[in-house]
Amino acid sequence: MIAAAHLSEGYYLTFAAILFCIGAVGLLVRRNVLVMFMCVELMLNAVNVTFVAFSRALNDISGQAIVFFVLVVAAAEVAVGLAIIVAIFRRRRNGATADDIDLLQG
Amino acid sequence: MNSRDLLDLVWLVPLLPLTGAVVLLLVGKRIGDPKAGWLATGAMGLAFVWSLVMLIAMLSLPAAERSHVSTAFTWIGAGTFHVDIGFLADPLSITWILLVTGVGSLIHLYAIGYMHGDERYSRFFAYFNLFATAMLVLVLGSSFLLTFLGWEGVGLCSYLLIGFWFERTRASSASVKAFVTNRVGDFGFMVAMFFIVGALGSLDYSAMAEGAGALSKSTATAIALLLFVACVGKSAQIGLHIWLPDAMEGPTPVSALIHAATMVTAGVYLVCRAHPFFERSGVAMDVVALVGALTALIAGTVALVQPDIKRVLAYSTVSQLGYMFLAAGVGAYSIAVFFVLAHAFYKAALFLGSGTVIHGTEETQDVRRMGGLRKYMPFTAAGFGIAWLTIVGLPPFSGFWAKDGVLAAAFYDHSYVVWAIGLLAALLTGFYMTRETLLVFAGNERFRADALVGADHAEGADAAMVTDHAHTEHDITASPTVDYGMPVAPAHMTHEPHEGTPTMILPVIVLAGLAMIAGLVELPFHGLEFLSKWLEPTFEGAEGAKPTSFLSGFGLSMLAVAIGVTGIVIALRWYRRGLDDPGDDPVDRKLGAAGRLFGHAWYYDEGIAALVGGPIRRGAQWVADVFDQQVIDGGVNGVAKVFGAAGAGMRKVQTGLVRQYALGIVLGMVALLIWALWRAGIG
Amino acid sequence: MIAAAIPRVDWTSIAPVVTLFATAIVIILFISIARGRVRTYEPALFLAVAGLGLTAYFLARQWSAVIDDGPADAMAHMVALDGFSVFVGLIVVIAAVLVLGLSADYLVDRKIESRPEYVVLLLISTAGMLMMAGANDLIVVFVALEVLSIPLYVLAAFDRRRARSLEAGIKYFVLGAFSSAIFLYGIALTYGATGTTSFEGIQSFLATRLLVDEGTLIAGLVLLLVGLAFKVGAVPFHMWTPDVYEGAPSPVTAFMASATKVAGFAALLRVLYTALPAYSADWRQLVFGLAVLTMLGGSIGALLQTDLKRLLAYSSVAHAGYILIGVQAASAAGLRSALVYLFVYAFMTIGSFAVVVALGGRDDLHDIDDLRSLGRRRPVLAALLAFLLLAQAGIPPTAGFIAKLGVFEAAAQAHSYALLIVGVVTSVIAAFFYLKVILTMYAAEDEGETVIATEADSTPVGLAVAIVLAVSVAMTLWIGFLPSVILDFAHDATFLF
Amino acid sequence: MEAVLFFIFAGLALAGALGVVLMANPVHSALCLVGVLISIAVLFLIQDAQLLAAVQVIVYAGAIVVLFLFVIMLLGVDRSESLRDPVRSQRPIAIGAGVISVVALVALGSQRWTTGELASRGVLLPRATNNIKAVANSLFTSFLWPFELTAALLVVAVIGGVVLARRSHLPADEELHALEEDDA
Amino acid sequence: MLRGYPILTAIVFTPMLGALLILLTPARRPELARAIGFMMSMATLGFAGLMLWDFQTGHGGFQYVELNHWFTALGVNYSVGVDGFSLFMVVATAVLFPLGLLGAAKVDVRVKAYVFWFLLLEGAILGIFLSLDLIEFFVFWEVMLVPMYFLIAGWGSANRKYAATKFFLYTAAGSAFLFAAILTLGFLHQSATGTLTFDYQTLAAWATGGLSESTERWLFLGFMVAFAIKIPLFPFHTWLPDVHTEAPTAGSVVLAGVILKLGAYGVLRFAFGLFPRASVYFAPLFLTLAVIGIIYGSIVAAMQKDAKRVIAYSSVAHMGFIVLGMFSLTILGLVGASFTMVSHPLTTGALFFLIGMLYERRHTRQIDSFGGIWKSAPKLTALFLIATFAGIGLPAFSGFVGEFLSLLGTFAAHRWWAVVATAGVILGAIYMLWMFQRVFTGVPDGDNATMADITGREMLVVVPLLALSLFIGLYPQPVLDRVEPTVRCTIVNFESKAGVALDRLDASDAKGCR
Repeated sequence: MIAAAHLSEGYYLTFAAILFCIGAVGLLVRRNVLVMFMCVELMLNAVNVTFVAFSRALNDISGQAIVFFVLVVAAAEVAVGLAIIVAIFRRRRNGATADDIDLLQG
Repeated sequence: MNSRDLLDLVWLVPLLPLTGAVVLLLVGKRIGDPKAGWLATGAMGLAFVWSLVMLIAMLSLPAAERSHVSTAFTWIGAGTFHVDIGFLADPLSITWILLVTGVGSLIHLYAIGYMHGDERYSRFFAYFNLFATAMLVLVLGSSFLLTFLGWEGVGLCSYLLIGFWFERTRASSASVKAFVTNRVGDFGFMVAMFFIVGALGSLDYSAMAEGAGALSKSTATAIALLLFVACVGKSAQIGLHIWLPDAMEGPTPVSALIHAATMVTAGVYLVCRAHPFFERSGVAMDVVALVGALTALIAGTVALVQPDIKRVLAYSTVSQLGYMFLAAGVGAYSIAVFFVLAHAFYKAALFLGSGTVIHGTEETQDVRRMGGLRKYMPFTAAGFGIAWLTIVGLPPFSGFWAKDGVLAAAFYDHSYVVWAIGLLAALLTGFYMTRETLLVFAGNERFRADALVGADHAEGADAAMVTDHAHTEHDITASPTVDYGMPVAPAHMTHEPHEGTPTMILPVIVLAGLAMIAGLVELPFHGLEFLSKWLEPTFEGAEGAKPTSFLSGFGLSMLAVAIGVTGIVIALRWYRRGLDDPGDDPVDRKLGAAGRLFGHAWYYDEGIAALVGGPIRRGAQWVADVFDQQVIDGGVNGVAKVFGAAGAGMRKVQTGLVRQYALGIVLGMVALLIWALWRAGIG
Repeated sequence: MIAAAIPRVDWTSIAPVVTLFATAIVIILFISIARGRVRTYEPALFLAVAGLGLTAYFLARQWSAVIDDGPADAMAHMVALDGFSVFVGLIVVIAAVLVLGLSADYLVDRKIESRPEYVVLLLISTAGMLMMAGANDLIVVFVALEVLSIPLYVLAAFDRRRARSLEAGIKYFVLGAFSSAIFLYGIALTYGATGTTSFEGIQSFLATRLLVDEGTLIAGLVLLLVGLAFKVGAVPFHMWTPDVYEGAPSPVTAFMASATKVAGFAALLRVLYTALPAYSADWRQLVFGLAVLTMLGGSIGALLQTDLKRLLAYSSVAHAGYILIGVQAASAAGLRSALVYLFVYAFMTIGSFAVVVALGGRDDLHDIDDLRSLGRRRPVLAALLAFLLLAQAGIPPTAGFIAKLGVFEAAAQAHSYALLIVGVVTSVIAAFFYLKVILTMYAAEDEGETVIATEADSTPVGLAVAIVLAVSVAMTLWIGFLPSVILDFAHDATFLF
Repeated sequence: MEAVLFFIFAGLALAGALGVVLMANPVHSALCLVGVLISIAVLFLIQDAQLLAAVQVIVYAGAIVVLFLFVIMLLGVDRSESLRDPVRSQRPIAIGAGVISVVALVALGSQRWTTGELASRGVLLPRATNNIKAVANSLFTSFLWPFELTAALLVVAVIGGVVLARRSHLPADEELHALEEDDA
Repeated sequence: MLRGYPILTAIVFTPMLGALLILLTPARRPELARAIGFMMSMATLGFAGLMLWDFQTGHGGFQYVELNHWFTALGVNYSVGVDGFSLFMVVATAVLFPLGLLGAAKVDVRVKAYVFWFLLLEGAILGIFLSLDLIEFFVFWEVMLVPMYFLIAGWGSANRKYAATKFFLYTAAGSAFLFAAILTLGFLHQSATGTLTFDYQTLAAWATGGLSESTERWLFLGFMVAFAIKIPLFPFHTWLPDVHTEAPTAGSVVLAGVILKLGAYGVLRFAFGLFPRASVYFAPLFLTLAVIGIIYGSIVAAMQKDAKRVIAYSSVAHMGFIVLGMFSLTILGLVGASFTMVSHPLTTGALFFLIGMLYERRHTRQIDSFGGIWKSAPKLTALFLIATFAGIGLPAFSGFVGEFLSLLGTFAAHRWWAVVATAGVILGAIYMLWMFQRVFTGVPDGDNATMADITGREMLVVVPLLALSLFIGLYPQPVLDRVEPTVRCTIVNFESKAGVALDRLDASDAKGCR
């Protein structure tokens, strides 16, 4: 069933690892909350790539099925996350960054 | 009722004064002055009567059987260790209870008058009775432990009575000093008991009698020396003598009863009682003899120059106790006991006499402010005078026989060094007692307000008082060991001196009389050594050396008398007319630097006071304030501080920035990944 | 090529979750229809409690099924039906009921809007937790994690007028999403390493195969652990807890501290105990490290806190550390002790927050200094708080002691002596800050100041809160004195795992 | 062929990802994100995940990123971010940690990435129509339970969005007012 | 007569029941709480007296043993029993608490809470003495902290927060190790035999054979940390003076009287019973610490400016004697230590009561601010004087018997330790008498001159203690007879398990032990 001349899954997985870490680092270094969300999306996409690559390597469909769940979760998260941001920014119109949200500390 | 049944009732002797004490402690205030005193005296008198009954009962037994133990109940029993509350009646203890109750009764009687008007009158007699109880337990105890009970009991009473006038700082300090110094001796007593239990398995005197001889020499020496440490403490021998002079802060009857006649001789009792250990050791005996001799000498030197009437007597007591130990140390226990008896009579007489003098001169104690008092208090002067003649060792008074017996025993024991020292001490005794007697009762009257003040000597006030005041008021070290160097107080008397009440005169006279005739109980003539014979069952096989011939014995006696008389003569020459200037004591002038040394009691006390009040106290303060609070507790709190700092650190890390929290997660992840690398065997 | 038929729907196993969802939907429908016409909040609350009661009934049914037939799975091996799931589910349901009790007046008093929706979100979150309790597949764990978390993000930010609440929401959300991604990556790697996401599949794969190249699996294991450690608030993944606990509305905090933690540990236990027992030697090392750091971090972090909720947050971190001790034991005793701890902890912590709710406080700030002389002003509340804090400190004869005893016993049994020592030592450190609060309530008075009764002092404690408080305290006491019932229950739960 | 496509689109995706992180303006970041998502869709495609590729474009690029852009515009937070990080240690540590993570993950995986059991829950089918069937099959059999549960997620998303974004008619707490004054 | 009756349970739970009853009383009627408290503690005393009277002499093992399952899932039982070690501690506790309540009649704030905690404390302490299950023991051990903590924190003096926290945390820190050691012991037993139990007797019978020597030593140290802190042994003693200074009078009395004994009791019962080899191995260490404690405590006591601190440090010294006697591992030493444990509550309790009375009259405990009290309050002074001398260890008082036997036992085994410790006798006299001198002698001025003398009620509190001290000082045999069989059992245990001949014992001693 599987064509012999596939590119080894290692390439995809390495790519995914790099993408994942770029996303993670992005979340750490950016201060705009929306960009931070985007970085989370990058990480989720990296995971998706991983699932798909494994799915092919294992010749197992469930890897692809799982990606659907990730998509749904991502969508739900974004909806709620953006709603929270909207609620916050309603109060603070002057474009606050994540660093300005630090009432709670210590 | 046969005599053994009677002896079973020996516990009545301590019980009588105990009853008195309890009654007085509980309802003494209601009994009042002077009934309380009569009650206490009555209890003592009854005890004396009962002691006489005991004596008779004892005498009715054959000599070999004169030892009776009556056991009340088990005191402490655990494991193989067992001690009873039991009373041992034997010639030694009977002798002592007679002494305690007899002299005690007289001094009680004296105190009725002396203490009259004191606000804590009944309590004084309660303590007095309690003291008698403890002393009787001490001598009647059938084991070391029970003796120790009495030993501590008399210490307690001594503490209470020295500090009786607790409002005076000097009194309360002296009482603490007395107790603590005695505790040093008790340390020896306790360790000795541990040794005894280890060696014999029992603290009973009967076990000692059976087992002491079989002990190794070193064990016996250890036990003996440790016991002797206790004796040194209680009997104020050189080294631990410092408390006794201070004890004069107590009322004078206390000085007479406790610090002259009875308690301080407990050490002698203990050495006599524990003689098997000393005998077995040998070395210990030499130590006892030497310490005794040195004490006799050194205390004598200090007594030479003291200006305080009681303090002279105190040092004299120390000196005389030295003689007793000297006797015991050369194996002459009977002589030692004889000396105790004689000393009890004359020293009690002297103290009571001095008490009457103090009483009659509105609390004057400085002999330089007295003089010519025989005119005002003739009976006391007579009693005091007789006692004086006795103590200086003039024949045929008891003092002569006692001192002569001691010196002879030393000489024939070939302990020539201690003999020589004893002889020298006799010279000093002759001098200082004569000095005191003359300054008090003879010569010019210096107590009047118009008498010379001796102002040019006032600045001679030095160290003793200075150190006394340098310390804070409530200080253990602030105790008045010597008053030497104090300027003469201005005369303050508002009335003429007066004689004491009959109850005060009577005991002095009786005691002086006894002092005169007490020699009869032990004359160094064959067949007249009643006391030695009576005590023989106790000291079986341990009798001291005897003169080899009458002539050499007589020669020695004459030598001792001659030496004593020399001292008297010197004192007579200096003090016959009293003092022209109260601030100028010839003995000071003549002795020079040595006088200051003697006067300050060889600076021993001041040295100890300086040590305790100085480096030791600072060291203890450092331990308490710095080491305990900052090192140990600081360590404890330091642990808390470390955690607190860690908590502060965590608060700092928690910046409130969400990115940093995410960084925390990433760093944790990185750490786990690094672990994973290690785990997978990569890198 | 069709692999399997549509699975038979085993209603017993999913009834609790379905009930909760159904209740949530009913409430939503009710809100939509009735809004503006009748009061919606009280009926919503009533419906929710009824739904939770029904859920509890189904859980009880499950229990008897498990007792009768032994553990089983359903829905294509996605759902596990065993003692563990019932036990955890029960804790969660009880916690949800209690939190609803805390919330009832709280939302009204603080004029928080969208109150019926609050109830819905709470129910859905609870449903997610139940899902988690019965999860038998990493994907179910992931989905359940999101189902329980996303409502919580909203709930944390629910008091929209308070900046702190919003801040809690956004922080929780960002970090939650971040850790979910990491967790998901862990699932992916595990999937690659084992070819499946099913617990049984992973377990049997690892049991029958000896992997030579374990890199992917180990990496997956590590990342799974990171994600779950975040949820349970283990150090160093705990940093969100103080901020979120402090900022979120108090009942929500109570819910997060109790039920969420329970669910998180349920997931952790499932993953480690069911899927990865073959690698217990490895994860025990990691959990060991986490436990040590968590106990230390929680108790030390709390030392200097001045806000009561924040202090309780750190205390919950410390508790997570103790539960990790039980996890680390990798034994039946460890599992049981962790379950008992979770059970007990839920009551203690909800009780503590009930006091926080009852105390009120302006702007939901809870400075410990405001508790000054509470012992005089509100003696009963103060006494109960003191009791609950002492229980949290593990002082017998409270349930807290039994819980600690259990995990420490498990550690001793597993020869994890170092954990045992760290555990007992940090208990002492932790005792300090509990005592600090108690001292403030009792010993701080009459230092020259007169006790000023504030307005809040005279406000009576609402009936619902009072009931919650009473139940929590009663349970804490009861388990402390007679722990056999709960111990045996947990024992059966682990036995039927 | 696959390798060429992989390198082109993987490279594009990484570049886009860096763009998301490095672009100062959030709008630019969002656009870069679109690039990443589409590149990944291509990567799905070349791995015979046709359905996923399509969904990726429709849902992610189409819906999610648009949502982002919408919010950015709504809130007017499209101002560029200062490139200096006020927390100075953050950036180097983050980058260091990122690098270590990549290295560690790759090192761990590259021993042998895939060790699992093959085809445990249904095999892949090569052609697009078959792929859709296979995925659907899997979702409605093996993954039925989680699939049903995702419904809950969507409900939550709706309710959460409504509750939080709803305009409040009550004033904010004093504290919030104070903060607004500070900002002004 | 009492066989079959749960007398020990009655003893433990009567005060606890009282505490519950007090919760039901209205706060505005303090006299009710006080009455209930006193009644219940008297009832406890009654039960304890009954037990004492019925206690079978010459029997070293446990009596009136009750065993009930508590929560077997964790191997924990409720099991109580009494033997020579615990007998008199129970009685002492039962005696001190009613007196403490009587002496605390001056407490007038939050009386209800005060009595509640006080009774709870009594129950917990009794529980500690009677527990035969290690976890049960530990439960009571920890429970005890709470009421004591609240008593200090709620009714202490100025620095009470610090003191209460220090007390709680320091003790809890020690208990932490105890807890760890108990659990480890239990599970080592479980892995060896398959049975999970914390039953003291089972574990004691198993431990020596089942534990390696090094394990035994570690566990022993785990136990000893807790006990050493509680005793408190040098250098773990610094909490004691802090707590004593701040605690209310009755708290101090109970603390010095029985709480300190808990540590010593723990050593006798658990450290010795479970780990005989380790006890022998570490004996020199603890002997040394004990001796240091005696000397050090006395020196530091002498330098204190606060009267309560003097007594606190004196307790350090006294507890040193107890530890010394115990670790002599001889019959006499152990009997002496046990006896001191009975005697110390009496004397020190009396001293703390008396200092409390001084404090109530003058609101200070600074030694310097007193002086000449003897004149204004002669009866109080007389009692203080008696207590002082009883504390010093004057023969005829109970302190002497205990100290003497301890030292005697130690001397037989470790001569030089005993000799140095005996030197502590001297120091004891110094600090006590010096304090007495500064407080009571001299001429009183100001408030000291007008100080009221002791009242009848106060006499009722102090006199029994001193009378008891005198009684058992002169007639200690009733106590010794009941303690010694248990001591013999302990020694037999040492000889058979640690393999050393410590004392001259014959086979008959082993009978009736366990």
